[in-house]
Amino acid sequence: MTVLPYLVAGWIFLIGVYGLVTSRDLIHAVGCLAVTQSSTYVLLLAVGYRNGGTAPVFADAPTDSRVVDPVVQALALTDIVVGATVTALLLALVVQLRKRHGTVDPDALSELKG
Amino acid sequence: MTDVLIVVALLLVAGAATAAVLNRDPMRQALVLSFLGLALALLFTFLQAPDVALSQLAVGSAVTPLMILLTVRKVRRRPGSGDGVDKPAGRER
Amino acid sequence: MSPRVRLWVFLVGAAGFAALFAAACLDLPAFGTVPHPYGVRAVHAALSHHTANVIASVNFDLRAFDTLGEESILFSAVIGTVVLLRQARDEHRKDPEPATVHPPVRRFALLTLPFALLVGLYVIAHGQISPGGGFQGGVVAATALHLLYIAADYRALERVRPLTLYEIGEAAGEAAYVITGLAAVLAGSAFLANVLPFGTLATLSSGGTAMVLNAAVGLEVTSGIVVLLARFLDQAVEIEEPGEGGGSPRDTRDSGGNGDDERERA
Amino acid sequence: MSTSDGWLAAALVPLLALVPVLWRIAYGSPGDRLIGQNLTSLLAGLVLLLAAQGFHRTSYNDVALVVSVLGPTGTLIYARFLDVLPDSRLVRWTALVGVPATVLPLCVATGPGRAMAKLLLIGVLLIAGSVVTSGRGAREGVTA
Repeated sequence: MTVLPYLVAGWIFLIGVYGLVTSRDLIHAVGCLAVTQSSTYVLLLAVGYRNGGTAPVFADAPTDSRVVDPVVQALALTDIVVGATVTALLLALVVQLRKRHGTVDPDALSELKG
Repeated sequence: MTDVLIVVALLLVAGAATAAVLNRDPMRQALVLSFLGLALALLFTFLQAPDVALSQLAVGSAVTPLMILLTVRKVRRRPGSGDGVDKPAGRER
Repeated sequence: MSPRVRLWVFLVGAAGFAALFAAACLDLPAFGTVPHPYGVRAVHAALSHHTANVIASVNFDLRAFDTLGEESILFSAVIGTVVLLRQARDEHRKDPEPATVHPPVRRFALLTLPFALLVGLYVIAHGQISPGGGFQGGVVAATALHLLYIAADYRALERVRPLTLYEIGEAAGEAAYVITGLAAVLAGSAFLANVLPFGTLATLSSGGTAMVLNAAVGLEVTSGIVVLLARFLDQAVEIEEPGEGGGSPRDTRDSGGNGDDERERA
Repeated sequence: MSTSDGWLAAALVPLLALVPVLWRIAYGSPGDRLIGQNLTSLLAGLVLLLAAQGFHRTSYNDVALVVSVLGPTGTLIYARFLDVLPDSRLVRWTALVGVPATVLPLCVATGPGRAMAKLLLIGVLLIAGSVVTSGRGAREGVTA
């Protein structure tokens, strides 16, 4: 339990990169990138967790309760939404590539370049 | 008890991530990604981060898969062209 | 690089990463044991500004300048997508065929739509009190709007979704954020400093400028995601490339589900 | 803050039920995958409700509220794209039995008030969403 969350984050990162490397379809590759991204959220939140801590939201908790780290949560929170728009940008690029070159296979695309 | 929940959620997330990568057809991948989004949201709730869970829920389980589905539909509309589609339709049963 | 070589390069890199990462993990403090000095200070700072949700306080008060950067990434990513997905000169629009929707589904969607929008607004508005805020609520509200796509169909969605308005909304959100920051300068403080009265902890009007910035982000994210989804829907449903034959897009679909579907109907 | 292990142990049940659902989503037919998606949001909603009670934080219920709204929306949108919306007795019965079995004890534990109203609302939304998206005959409407 003491290192499992960190190792799971590492595994998600590796499997995501594996998908990116072996992908034959750019849309699939963008999906793999989304998976890779999620590994950072798991790692950040795992680092910020404290045993017996609760969320640093004091609307329904006393202000002296033991809380988990809010800074890493704020980092992960904004990145998730911003990451989604970046995913959209990548998918838009895929649509354009498909229009110009008629394929979404990265290997076929690099052959086109020569 | 919280630890047990966290461990189960971690394993669920790891499994979902693996399945999302190994499903090579983006149409199928989109649904696995949506599952991954929900699993991550559960994990984040157990890690006492409901804010992040909300964010992940909205983005991971709805917006990203939806955009992938729309891109797939756009890209595959032209009939008879070679896409990077490597799973024939009949393989699923 | 051939796929084989690439895979080998990956395997070597992955093995190296795995070894170093595992070594680093074993050296990290055990999961959930160490208090974080910055986290403790952030909690104190948030409480001194009467913001119950410390995460919102970190985002919109302590690190407001950082969030401006994040927001700008979001803004430019949306603009980039809009530019990439605009209708080119050689493409033409065609009306999608109206779909018939099963009455229970339509009734459910029409009943849920206002409620889902309300949930989105609630999540935005309660950002500084309970879990939520502009980033999350914005996405919920934008997704809720697309319930209409199921409830009626795409043309109904287009009618109630004046896209220009959302494009303006997105820019207005970004502008409001910067203006709030500049207003603090005019008030004699630093850029994006929290100059408004802090209010009472855990009420709707607490948190000072955090509340205003939260609303600005909510506006921008809602509009941004609506614009994004609209562009993708346009491309997928309406815009045709010159090489594409006529007919409904559903006929030329080549999805993984097609074969099975035919069999199920047979 | 202290936690109630009983509620958290109860949350483990729907959480573990998600494991076979993942299998179905990853390797099932299109119809199976949609049923899986539907079940996922339903079970996740139940886990979140039970966990919120277990952690003694009513504000966590907001996450469950968003699941109950976005879950059926997601299912219906996917149904539109995959052109299947299968009739599923499994989803219907999980909703009709599982949701009351979760929400009613939670209501008893919370006592009357705003929190209870919210719980009931989430329960109603979860049931309505699941019944509509798994209903008999819904399929024809979507594929037309």
